[in-house]
Amino acid sequence: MNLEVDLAGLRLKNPFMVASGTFAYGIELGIHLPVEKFGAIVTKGISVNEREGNPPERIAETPCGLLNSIGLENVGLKRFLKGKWSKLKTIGIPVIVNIFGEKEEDFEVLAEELEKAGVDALEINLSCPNVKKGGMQFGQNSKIAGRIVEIVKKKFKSGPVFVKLAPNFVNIIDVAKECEKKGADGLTLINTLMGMAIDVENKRFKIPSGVAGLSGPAIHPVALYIVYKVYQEVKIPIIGVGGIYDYASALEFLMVGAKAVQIGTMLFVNPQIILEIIDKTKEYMRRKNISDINQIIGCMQIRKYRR
Amino acid sequence: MNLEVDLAGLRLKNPFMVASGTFAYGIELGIHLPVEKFGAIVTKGISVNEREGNPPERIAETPCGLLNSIGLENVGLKRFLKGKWSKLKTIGIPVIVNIFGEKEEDFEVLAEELEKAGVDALEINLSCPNVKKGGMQFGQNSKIAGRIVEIVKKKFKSGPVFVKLAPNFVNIIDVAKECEKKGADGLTLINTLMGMAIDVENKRFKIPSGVAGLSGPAIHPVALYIVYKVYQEVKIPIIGVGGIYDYASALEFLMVGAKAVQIGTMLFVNPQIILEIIDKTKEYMRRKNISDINQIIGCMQIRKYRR
Amino acid sequence: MTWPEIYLNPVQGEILNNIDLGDGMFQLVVSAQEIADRVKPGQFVSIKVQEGFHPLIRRPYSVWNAEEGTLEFLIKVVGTGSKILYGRKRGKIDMLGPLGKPFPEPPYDTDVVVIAGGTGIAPLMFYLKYHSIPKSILIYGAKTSPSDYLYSRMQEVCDNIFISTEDGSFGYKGLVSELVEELIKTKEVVPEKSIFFLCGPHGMLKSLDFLPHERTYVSMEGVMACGFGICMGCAVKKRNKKGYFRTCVEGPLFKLKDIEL
Amino acid sequence: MTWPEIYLNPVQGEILNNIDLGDGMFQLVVSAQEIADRVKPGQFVSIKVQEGFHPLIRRPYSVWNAEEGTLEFLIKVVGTGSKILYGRKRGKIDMLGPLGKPFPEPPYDTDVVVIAGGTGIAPLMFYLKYHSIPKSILIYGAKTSPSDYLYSRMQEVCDNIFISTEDGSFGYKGLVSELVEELIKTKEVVPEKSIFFLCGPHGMLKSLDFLPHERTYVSMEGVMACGFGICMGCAVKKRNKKGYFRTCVEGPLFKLKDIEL
Ligand SMILES: Cc1cc2nc3c(=O)[nH]c(=O)nc-3n(C[C@H](O)[C@H](O)[C@H](O)COP(=O)(O)OP(=O)(O)OC[C@H]3O[C@@H](n4cnc5c(N)ncnc54)[C@H](O)[C@@H]3O)c2cc1C
Ligand SMILES: Cc1cc2nc3c(=O)[nH]c(=O)nc-3n(C[C@H](O)[C@H](O)[C@H](O)COP(=O)(O)OP(=O)(O)OC[C@H]3O[C@@H](n4cnc5c(N)ncnc54)[C@H](O)[C@@H]3O)c2cc1C
Ligand SMILES: Cc1cc2nc3c(=O)[nH]c(=O)nc-3n(C[C@H](O)[C@H](O)[C@H](O)COP(=O)(O)O)c2cc1C
Ligand SMILES: Cc1cc2nc3c(=O)[nH]c(=O)nc-3n(C[C@H](O)[C@H](O)[C@H](O)COP(=O)(O)O)c2cc1C
Ligand code: FES
Ligand code: FES
Repeated sequence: MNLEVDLAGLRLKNPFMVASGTFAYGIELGIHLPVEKFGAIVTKGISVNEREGNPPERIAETPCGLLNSIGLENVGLKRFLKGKWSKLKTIGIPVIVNIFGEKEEDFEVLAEELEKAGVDALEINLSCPNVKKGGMQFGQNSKIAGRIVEIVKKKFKSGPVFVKLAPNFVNIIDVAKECEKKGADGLTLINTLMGMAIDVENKRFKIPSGVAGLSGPAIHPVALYIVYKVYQEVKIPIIGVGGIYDYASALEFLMVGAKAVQIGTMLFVNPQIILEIIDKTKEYMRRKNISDINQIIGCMQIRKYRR
Repeated sequence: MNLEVDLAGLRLKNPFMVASGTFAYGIELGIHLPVEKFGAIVTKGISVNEREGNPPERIAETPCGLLNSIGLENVGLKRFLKGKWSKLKTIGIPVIVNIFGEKEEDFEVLAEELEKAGVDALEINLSCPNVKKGGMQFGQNSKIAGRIVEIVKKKFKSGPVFVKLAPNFVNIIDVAKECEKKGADGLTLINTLMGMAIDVENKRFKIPSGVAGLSGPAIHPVALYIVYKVYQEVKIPIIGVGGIYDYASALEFLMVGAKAVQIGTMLFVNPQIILEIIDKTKEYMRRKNISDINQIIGCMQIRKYRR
Repeated sequence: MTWPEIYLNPVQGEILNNIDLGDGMFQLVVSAQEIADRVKPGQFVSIKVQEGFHPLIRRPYSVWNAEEGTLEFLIKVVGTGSKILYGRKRGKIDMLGPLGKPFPEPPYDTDVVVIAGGTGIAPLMFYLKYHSIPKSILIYGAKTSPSDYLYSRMQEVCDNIFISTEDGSFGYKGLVSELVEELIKTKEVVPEKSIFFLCGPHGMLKSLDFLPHERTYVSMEGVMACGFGICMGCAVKKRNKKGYFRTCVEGPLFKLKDIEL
Repeated sequence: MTWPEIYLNPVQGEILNNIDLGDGMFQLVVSAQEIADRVKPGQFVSIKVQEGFHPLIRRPYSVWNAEEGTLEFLIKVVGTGSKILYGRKRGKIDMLGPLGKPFPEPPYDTDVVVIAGGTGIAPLMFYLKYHSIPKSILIYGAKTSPSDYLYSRMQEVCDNIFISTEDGSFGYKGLVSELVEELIKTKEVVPEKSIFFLCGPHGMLKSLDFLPHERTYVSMEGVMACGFGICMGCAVKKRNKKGYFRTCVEGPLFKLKDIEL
């Protein structure tokens, strides 16, 4: 039985990986979890400079969902390369480094340095605020998004570059097409939806910054439909992410065309979930007489859209 | 204690009403529910001609959410006016008639006839497919959305015209602003999110049409944030809708600036929910020493945005 | 306008018993006076399987029996909702009902033949028990033999029981539709002198489409969002006509001649 | 790199008992061998209060006591999760743990003063019970008098108990911080010769900020998404420094000198 997929040149032994920001740097759980069984690791977002992140509360629960505003806390590029990357690369599975910046030049620096370090792949998080545009997210404007892709692609050659998008206040199809045009090797869909929650008893935002990112099972049907639609508009592979909670909800993404998927929030509830998904997927394939997982990919797309 | 709000000229005895399509024509429950205690009724969507709707399954459940594809089943304008409207107008609370069309002219006919009938207010559903544009929703293009508003406003004079929008594959702020510019008296935010669910066991869409509308508690944080943002960009009143499940989740909308709210999906789970929300809101106001519900409206918006 | 005989105030029932009956089925016994006093055969109760919004919508279950303030349900473990219900051995449970139209009064001069697959037996047994029907026949089809308990309960409501099992472990070996054909052949069942009530899986209903459409009633179990007529989710296609019925308020029982299976 | 003493395989515990202790608190007793065998005082267990995804995230609860395969928790009814837990009298329950760093071994030459508000007493009682501490003092503050049962349980683990109640129904009338000041004044508590362990509501902790920062430990109870170090959700501000600690893996116990309340 084959679970291996080719993701823009990355060979993953299975299509199930962690989502950025939901598995720290990928090395924390060490002896507690056989991480090497995952298809790949995606690191938390790395910026040029260290960021301390947002004050609490950083987390609020909503019905079947989670609002977070971690504030992109991370140790910064230098300490990442020194302390984390050296350990990460010994795990033996592909590592996708998620990057973000406050301005265009940040992305250039990150791409350049991570190319030097020889990381396997990059994932550009475009749901981060562009300080020069008053905090508007890079991904909310297709021109700006495309430019970031160009910049990163120019500097980073050691592996594929994925672009991670969110559908907030923008037509995500336009952005996706522009990123493809500018050379993106793949798309990661979707980042969190913008959301909010208020503690009416105390008349305060549950998360002090007000807006936060919504993830978890609540958003699964939305993410799935976005992957379904964007698949019909681009040729580059898609990584599906959003609300996966079991093997079936993961396979749904593959069926609408995703080449691989990421699991985020539900890792918090069940750290074993990726291992369980791998096992249950094998069981499913056995039951359905499917010898290669690639047979599932895109099977819910009508033929004219198939790439 | 005052619960009355002025919604673009409509006087509602409280800001709690049903959402379109989730309470049929408003007259079905008759003796079973004291509908006259609601702030207002919003009818299911009415089109020029009768529509039989979609084949089953029309409903699928998702985590804390509901996917529906009823297919805008309705008796059509003529039978609505004859059979339903004559009963509706005797209930004694404002009735907002939700309308939709397949082409621009449909909206004109609806506005004209409903003006003649003297309905209290209209709500234009712009999340319906524009047959001339290959099924793209009217609300996914701000120019087209604005034109519909113009058309309806020209014909309908007997009360306010609300425009109902969804954030799917579009910057809803742009559309909202355009609708305001073209004379909309208020905005209803939000219609369902586009979503999808697949039965992987049988490799089929849970809802045959594939795409469906996601509603219910799952979308509450998203809807709330959209109301929060759009409030800062327009002057006309907003009706908040999306995932309300109790008095607190309703008041959250008022706190970010909604003048009134609609409750949809949760009516299916608890037909008494609006009555409970009214009671619990009074209890809250008593507890917090709030004499007028208008004091709550917009209290979570920083002053520079307050209208 | 006449309003249906339904009751829209959620009732907090108390779980009295929850017993595994084998073959993936269980019996749920709940005390809920307001509902038990009102319910008539064919009606259903919509159950919120647990607190919170997942599962979000209620699950409709036909009443299997109601007496002295107590309701019984016969439930099969299928998915999320029924699995959780299966695990709920005690405690409060939020119920809405009765909902749906009761089955019609049985005719006094005709045989009543009820044909059930799996838990579809529930409303039909309640029907037989509730009315004093001069002559009734109960035909039950399942994968495997019903539990002794379930069988003895059937015997309480009917003297004429025929059973088919797919594995042949009890009664006729085969599908219930084959058994019915057999019974017609042997004149145990005389279609012209009978009216039929069917309830069960969709495949079973389809396989019985040969029964006289005018004299056959079918109780439908499609997915429902509300259960009381306001969502239009429970559409059943009209036969030879445009449009749909709402299962929840215009059914769940329909004449076979009126609907498409 | 050293890994924390945690256990990341969810365990299906069995609810043995769930008893109302008054004042909005209840005692949850669960059989869960794998966790009970491993847990040390100060660690917590993250509970999935019911099946499904609402509530979505687990709720962390400090272990109140563990012996012979059984865990005890002392829980206050606060919101969605604890309310559902309160209603769960029997059945399986999904637990993840032990999580968090255990409290440090108590020093043998110093008084150990534990100060608790409400259910904050739970980890502190386990600590006192687990270690044979030569001299300990337990100070407990609540709105109203603890139940006889809770009080007797406190007596089992400590001979030196002081209690404050806001309504004056038991012990000192007032806040626990006032009681602590009083006890320092009367030399019952000698800060220079003691180390302090605090656990309780945020307001209580803040009111005790006057205790010697170097000799005072605080067990934090902020909102957690994961509970084992991967989400960065449980941030606690470092004192006089940039950045945050993660409560779940670097705590939940911190020296007061290291964190901002
Ligand atoms: C009027 C009425 C009476 C009913 N009476 C009974 C009864 O007495 N006993 C009983 O066990 N069940 C009965 N049902 C079915 C019951 O309501 C649930 O659908 C069933 O328990 C499955 O729910 P679930 O949450 O376990 O499965 P889900 O997780 O909701 O679904 C699991 C799978 O089953 C499919 N499915 C779910 N519900 C239905 C359905 N109603 N019809 C066809 N496919 C479905 C789903 O598409 C999915 O693939 C009745 C339904 C109706 C409408
Ligand atoms: C390490 C640790 C140990 C804990 N031990 C115990 C224990 O032994 N006994 C016990 O009763 N509780 C304990 N808690 C708190 C517990 O985890 C839950 O937060 C609490 O039961 C409320 O959950 P809920 O679902 O009922 O409330 P929710 O519905 O989640 O929240 C209700 C309200 O309380 C606020 N809130 C929720 N959780 C917290 C929190 N942790 N801190 C501050 N405010 C909060 C929310 O913002 C909301 O306003 C512990 C927490 C931690 C982190
Ligand atoms: C706590 C948390 C932190 C996250 N941090 C990042 C991040 O740093 N970069 C990023 O691209 N996405 C981040 N995400 C988004 C996830 O990678 C993922 O896109 C999203 O959570 C949807 O998937 P899920 O529903 O499976 O969690 C974060 C999500 C969560 C919950
Ligand atoms: C079954 C169903 C039918 C609906 N039909 C309509 C409709 O005809 N017109 C419309 O504008 N919105 C329709 N909606 C959307 C609702 O009015 C509402 O905007 C949406 O469901 C979000 O609110 P909720 O989460 O409270 O349900 C429908 C929603 C549901 C669930
Ligand atoms: S289930 Fe809602 S109308 Fe029938
Ligand atoms: S709760 Fe996730 S890192 Fe602490």
